[in-house]
Amino acid sequence: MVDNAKLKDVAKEVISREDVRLLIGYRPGTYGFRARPAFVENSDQVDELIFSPACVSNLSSYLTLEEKTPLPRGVEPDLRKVAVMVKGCDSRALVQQLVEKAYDREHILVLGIPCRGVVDMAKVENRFPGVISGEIAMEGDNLVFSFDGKEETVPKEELLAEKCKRCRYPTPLISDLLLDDEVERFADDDYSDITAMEGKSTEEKWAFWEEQFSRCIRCYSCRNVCPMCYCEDCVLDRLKPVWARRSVDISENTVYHISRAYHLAGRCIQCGECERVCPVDIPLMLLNRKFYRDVEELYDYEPGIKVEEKPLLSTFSVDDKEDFIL
Amino acid sequence: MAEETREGFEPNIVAFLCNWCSYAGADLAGTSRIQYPSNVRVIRVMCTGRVNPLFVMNALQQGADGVLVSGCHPGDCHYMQGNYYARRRFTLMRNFLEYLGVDPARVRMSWVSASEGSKWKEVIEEVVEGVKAVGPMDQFKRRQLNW
Amino acid sequence: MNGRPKIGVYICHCGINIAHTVDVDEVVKFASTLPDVIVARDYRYMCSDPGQALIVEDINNMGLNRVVVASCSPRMHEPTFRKTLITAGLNPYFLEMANIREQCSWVHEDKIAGTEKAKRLVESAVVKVRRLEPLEVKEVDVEPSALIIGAGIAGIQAALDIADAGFKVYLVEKTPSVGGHMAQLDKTFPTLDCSACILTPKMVDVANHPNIELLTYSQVEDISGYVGNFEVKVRKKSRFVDVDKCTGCGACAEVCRQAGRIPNEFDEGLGMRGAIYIPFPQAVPAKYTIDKENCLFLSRGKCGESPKCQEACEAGAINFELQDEIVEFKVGTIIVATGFDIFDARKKPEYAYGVYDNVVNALEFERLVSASGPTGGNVVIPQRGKKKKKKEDEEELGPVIPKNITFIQCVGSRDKSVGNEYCSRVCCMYTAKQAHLVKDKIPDAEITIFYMDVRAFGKGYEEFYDRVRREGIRYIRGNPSEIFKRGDKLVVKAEDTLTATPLEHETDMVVLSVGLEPRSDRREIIDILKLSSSPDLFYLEAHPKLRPVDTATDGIFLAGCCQGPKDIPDAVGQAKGAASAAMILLASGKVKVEAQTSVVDEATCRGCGFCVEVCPYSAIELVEINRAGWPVMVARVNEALCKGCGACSAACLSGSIQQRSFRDTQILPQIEVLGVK
Amino acid sequence: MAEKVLKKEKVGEALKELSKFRLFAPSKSNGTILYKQIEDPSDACLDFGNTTVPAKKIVFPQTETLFRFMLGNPELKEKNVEEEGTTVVFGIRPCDARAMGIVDNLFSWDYQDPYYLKRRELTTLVGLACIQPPSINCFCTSVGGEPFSEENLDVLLVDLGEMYLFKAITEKGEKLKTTLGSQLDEAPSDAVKKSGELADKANVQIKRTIDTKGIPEKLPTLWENELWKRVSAACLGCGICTYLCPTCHCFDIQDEVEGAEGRRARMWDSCMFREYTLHASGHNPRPTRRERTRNRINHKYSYFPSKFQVIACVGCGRCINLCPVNIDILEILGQVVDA
Repeated sequence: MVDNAKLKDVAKEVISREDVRLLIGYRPGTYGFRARPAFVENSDQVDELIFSPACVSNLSSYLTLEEKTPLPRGVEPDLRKVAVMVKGCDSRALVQQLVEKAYDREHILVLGIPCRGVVDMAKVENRFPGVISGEIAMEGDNLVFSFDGKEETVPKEELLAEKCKRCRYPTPLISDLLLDDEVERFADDDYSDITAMEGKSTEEKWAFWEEQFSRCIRCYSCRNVCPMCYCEDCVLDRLKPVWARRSVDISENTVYHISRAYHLAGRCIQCGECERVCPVDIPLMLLNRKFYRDVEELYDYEPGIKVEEKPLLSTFSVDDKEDFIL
Repeated sequence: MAEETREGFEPNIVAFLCNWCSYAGADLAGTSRIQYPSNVRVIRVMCTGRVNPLFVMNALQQGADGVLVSGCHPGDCHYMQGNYYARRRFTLMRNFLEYLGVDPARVRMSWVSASEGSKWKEVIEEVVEGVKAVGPMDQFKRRQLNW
Repeated sequence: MNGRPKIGVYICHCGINIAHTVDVDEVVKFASTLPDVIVARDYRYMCSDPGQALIVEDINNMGLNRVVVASCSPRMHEPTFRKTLITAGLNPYFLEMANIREQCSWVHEDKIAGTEKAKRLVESAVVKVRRLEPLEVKEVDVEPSALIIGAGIAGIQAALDIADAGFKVYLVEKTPSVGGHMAQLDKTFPTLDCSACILTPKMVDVANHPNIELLTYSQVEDISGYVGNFEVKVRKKSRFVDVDKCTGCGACAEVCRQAGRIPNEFDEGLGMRGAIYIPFPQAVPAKYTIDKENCLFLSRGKCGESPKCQEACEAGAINFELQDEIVEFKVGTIIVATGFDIFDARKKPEYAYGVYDNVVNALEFERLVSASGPTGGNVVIPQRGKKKKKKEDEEELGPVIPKNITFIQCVGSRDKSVGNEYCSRVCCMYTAKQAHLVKDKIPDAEITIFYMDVRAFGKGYEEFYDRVRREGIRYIRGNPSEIFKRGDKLVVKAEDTLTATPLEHETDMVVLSVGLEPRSDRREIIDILKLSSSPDLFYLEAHPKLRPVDTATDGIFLAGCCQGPKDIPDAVGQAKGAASAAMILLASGKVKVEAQTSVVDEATCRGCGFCVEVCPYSAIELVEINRAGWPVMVARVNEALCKGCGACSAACLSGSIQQRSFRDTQILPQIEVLGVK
Repeated sequence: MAEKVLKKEKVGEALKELSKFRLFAPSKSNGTILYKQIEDPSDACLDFGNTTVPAKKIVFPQTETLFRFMLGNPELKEKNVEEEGTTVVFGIRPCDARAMGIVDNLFSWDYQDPYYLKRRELTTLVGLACIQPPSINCFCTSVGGEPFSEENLDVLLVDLGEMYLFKAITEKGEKLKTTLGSQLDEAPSDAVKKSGELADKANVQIKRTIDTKGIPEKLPTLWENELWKRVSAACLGCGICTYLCPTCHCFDIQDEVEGAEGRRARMWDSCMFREYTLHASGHNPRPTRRERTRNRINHKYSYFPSKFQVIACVGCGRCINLCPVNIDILEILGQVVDA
């Protein structure tokens, strides 16, 4: 577990540096067991910073989210570093952003958090409903919930986020400062969810997805939260040409989800944020992971691992499989 | 889908052909007066590398019952690599559409060279037969929903 | 541009070719109902003069600004109708064709179905033409000079040809002398003329040619730009010898404290040189070079009291302060002639190369038989590097003359186990030549050649092979599996595959006919010029048959073995081909560039570089722009390099890079009308 | 007048009866509670907190045709909402019903929106009182609502354990009572009293509260306050808080063409989207999430009350519960109060 006192010390040091403009970390949420992103601009603000299994957000999204509003003439842009706290999974987003030249490596200062998993907040809130304020800590293989002056211990696999149960990279793959000892890989991915879906008949598959996609309200939270979705102007918002109409129906929703998932092929780093934020519980990772598995199986490629890697769909091998081609 | 509608169902297939090989191959089929089904409508692009896999999705949404992308054989691309990029992109998109419940018979790819007029006919026949067998596109085709 | 689209649709009967299965009247009627169609007409032969005149007339009288011709394949008559538009004063790219002959009337007999399809194709052309934009066919000027990288025989030949044609040539060579591998050879097959005798005059010519600027001991550092306008940066490595003063007398080399201690690259390490050296006597330029790794003064800061070479040089040419120099210049075209490496036989450990002194590779053998070589042309068993280590009491052994010599072909060629599937094309012949040379020098030598197949495909080659065989040289078909020592002798274990007999063959010396490989430093040029490689890792030509000396990048050509193994006549032939291709550009002084190129919307481009990666022509680069005060990277297309394939458009996630005439906004409407029945 | 009750074992029958109308009730889909048009009563789920998407989508659909047209033909074919017929929303929470009343102001102000108003007229709202606040972020009592609020409802159901107290509030409610007829039973004598006790209990279970008095007047003075930057820093710019807000009512209008036929449709829009205020010129008067967040709060707590004398927020807590990054309107309002 990251020592929160040490975390604050490090943060204080980092934000005091002249070449650092902003530090993005976590702070306690406004209710329940929640934690939320924190944006620290000076050392007075570091005291609220924490890290706990409640820190589910992938903060790397914020590196590309910040608007660059037109600068008045004569005003120089503030190009100092942004420090960002990342877990293992989140760090892969940074790697992939660097692969895609979203910014220069010198632009960021990475505070790596070796991570043993974060909770699935929906499960937590189901387990402990109505809690106004509480904290979560990890002790060994248990999660300890403190609230209303009491403590409850739950084995972590019961409330861990799904993505953590198949996490291959618990220790950040890129970091300038590691906030804790490295964590050995404790899980792996067998893609059983994908193979199960693939095993269904064509009719069953579509029946499943039709139901999922018809729930979609097109709030775009899956896209906006995604650290890999950072186009200035998303093609799905365009009116010229129209790839997906704004109307919400099964056809447009399906097209939206195909486009979103395809645009993440070879780019999704499995942080699971899209699925986490979906208000109508569409299993978005079941889409992304299909591409992820195929890409790994067919092209021996895992995105977000190496900064020097070339983007998947900008490369090829003459030996790529083509058994379906006439 | 009722059997009656499948009976006599003439699918509508949109094909993207590269200018240098497959379009020329289709031209050759014409010059050689090789007869084949008229269900395929061609959009000419310079290279299969230009074909965004989202075109496939778009065609299926806009009413096509099947989509064909055809280019130069590997190694023969006029632009050297375009068909290799296309192959990767399409493999993934085809697998994905299948995963959603779109029959893979609707999403086809072929290599037809400028000299393969008769292969072009065979490809068309196979694609048309395949789409006929799975019937009209009925998943996410844009319908006049709640209009 | 021209305000609202005003479209004319022209449907061709093509005699009866179209009309017999397409109801042209119905198509005309249908076309005239389509949005923005001002006129729809049919004519017997649209491509005829009166047919074209019809279009011109309508453009002039009705103010048409877009034209659809529904006729034969655009691959046939698109250029014709583009010209028609130009005649009428319209931009030629306001044309779209519907192929209702090759892909409709000729392939569908059913008139109803054919007519229906023709309507769809016409509609598809109409919706596209509405959205087309005028394009400009641009020309760029060509700088009248060429860069040639590599001064082996291919580079030398290309340089001489271009220089003779009157254009400036920069010839860059990495090593201290021009000449390349050919200079190392003794005689050349099948004519047995002396390699040096035919090469050295050309070497001297490049040095003296008024149009050639020779940059030896130099390396290309960076190249930017595009066809006609390349900016080149070359590093002239310091020789620590002022070449203007050096007379090539050699006094320095004699006194060098390292003399005779450093293996000479030119002799494949069989001979020795000092730290200051000239690679071989006929080197061009005949100037000395200090090898700074081995020079005591340069590497350790101290060479006795003071460097002897400096004392010995009467011209005062030696200057340890000399620095590398960067030279920059512009050229219009580039020829890559960087050559090859020989296969490293250590990768076949069963042949014990590097283990036994009497296993040598063919290039080493070439130096052994050469009169200018370390043994003065005597074929002896080399004793590498051991001479100096001999114990005092040991008697100096005289040179050992091998009486039984064995050659093994296809070492590192046609061999998947080492990753080289290809045939190196020269080994069969040089082996025959070397066998012949041995026979010449040691008439009683027994010579055996193990081979897989003998490929004697060139002019006079089969005849030469036949002659060598008749000289009593034994050819055994079979690939040896092992070489080991038994007493003084080497034993070659093999199977004669013609008789299926396993055999152990005793011999004094084994020569490995090593194949040709891509240079180990091949990536340097790939990185600078963004060349592609074929699967064998040699540089890739633009088309294996019809553009064998071109690369994917306009204005860059290939010559010699960097593109694949070649013998000397082929290398020279290709060099002349590359020179001629380069001279077409240089002589015309202008080059036309593709109009249907890609273009970037810099407002939405996110600078990810996917397009840069996919572009086979290196036509796209990332540049920094100022976006409302912020520095951001965006892609930019060099229209002189773009070939209009559109791969970038499909790679772009934000739709920011679009191929002109094939934009998403132009293709999606086509999909729509073809999809909606 | 004797009160009626709907026994729980008769809910199925009742729904069956109501399904002759366009009947909507909460339904579980993949664990998510959403309103669904009910044909099979077993699809309905009355044991729920609150629906993820508010009932506004029934009267103000996310995508709605206004009229249809044929290309090249000046005739328009207007959507006839009347054809949809009587609609019953069964199990709407009091906050969502209150929200409809608030939105009514907007659609019947300078322009009488025929589509919305017709649909409202055709719709009967059968409320389900909150015995317990559905979430810890419920704060209806701070913005003029109550767990048992009858405002805007035609019927209020109160869960008494074995049965629901069926309280018809309006004429529409009475009509529905008649429709159900035999499905309803006489209420036990203590039912009303019990319901009152439950209401009192429910009121005090609302744990999060804020004193909204003075906020509408104060907000305009905080236009440039640095609080906006702070509270919006984590915002993702998605549409969750607005799409799922029962009072948010912004829409966009688009024409869609399908072959020769087309339609003009309106669809939900969100002020949290970048394109919401993006001009064709590229200029955006609300260029960042700061301005957009400020607008969202101001719209609900300042502009709307200044025009219609009611805060455009019913305290359902959805925007807090579902915000991916825990942006909390109560916290923001707290900061407004403290500023």
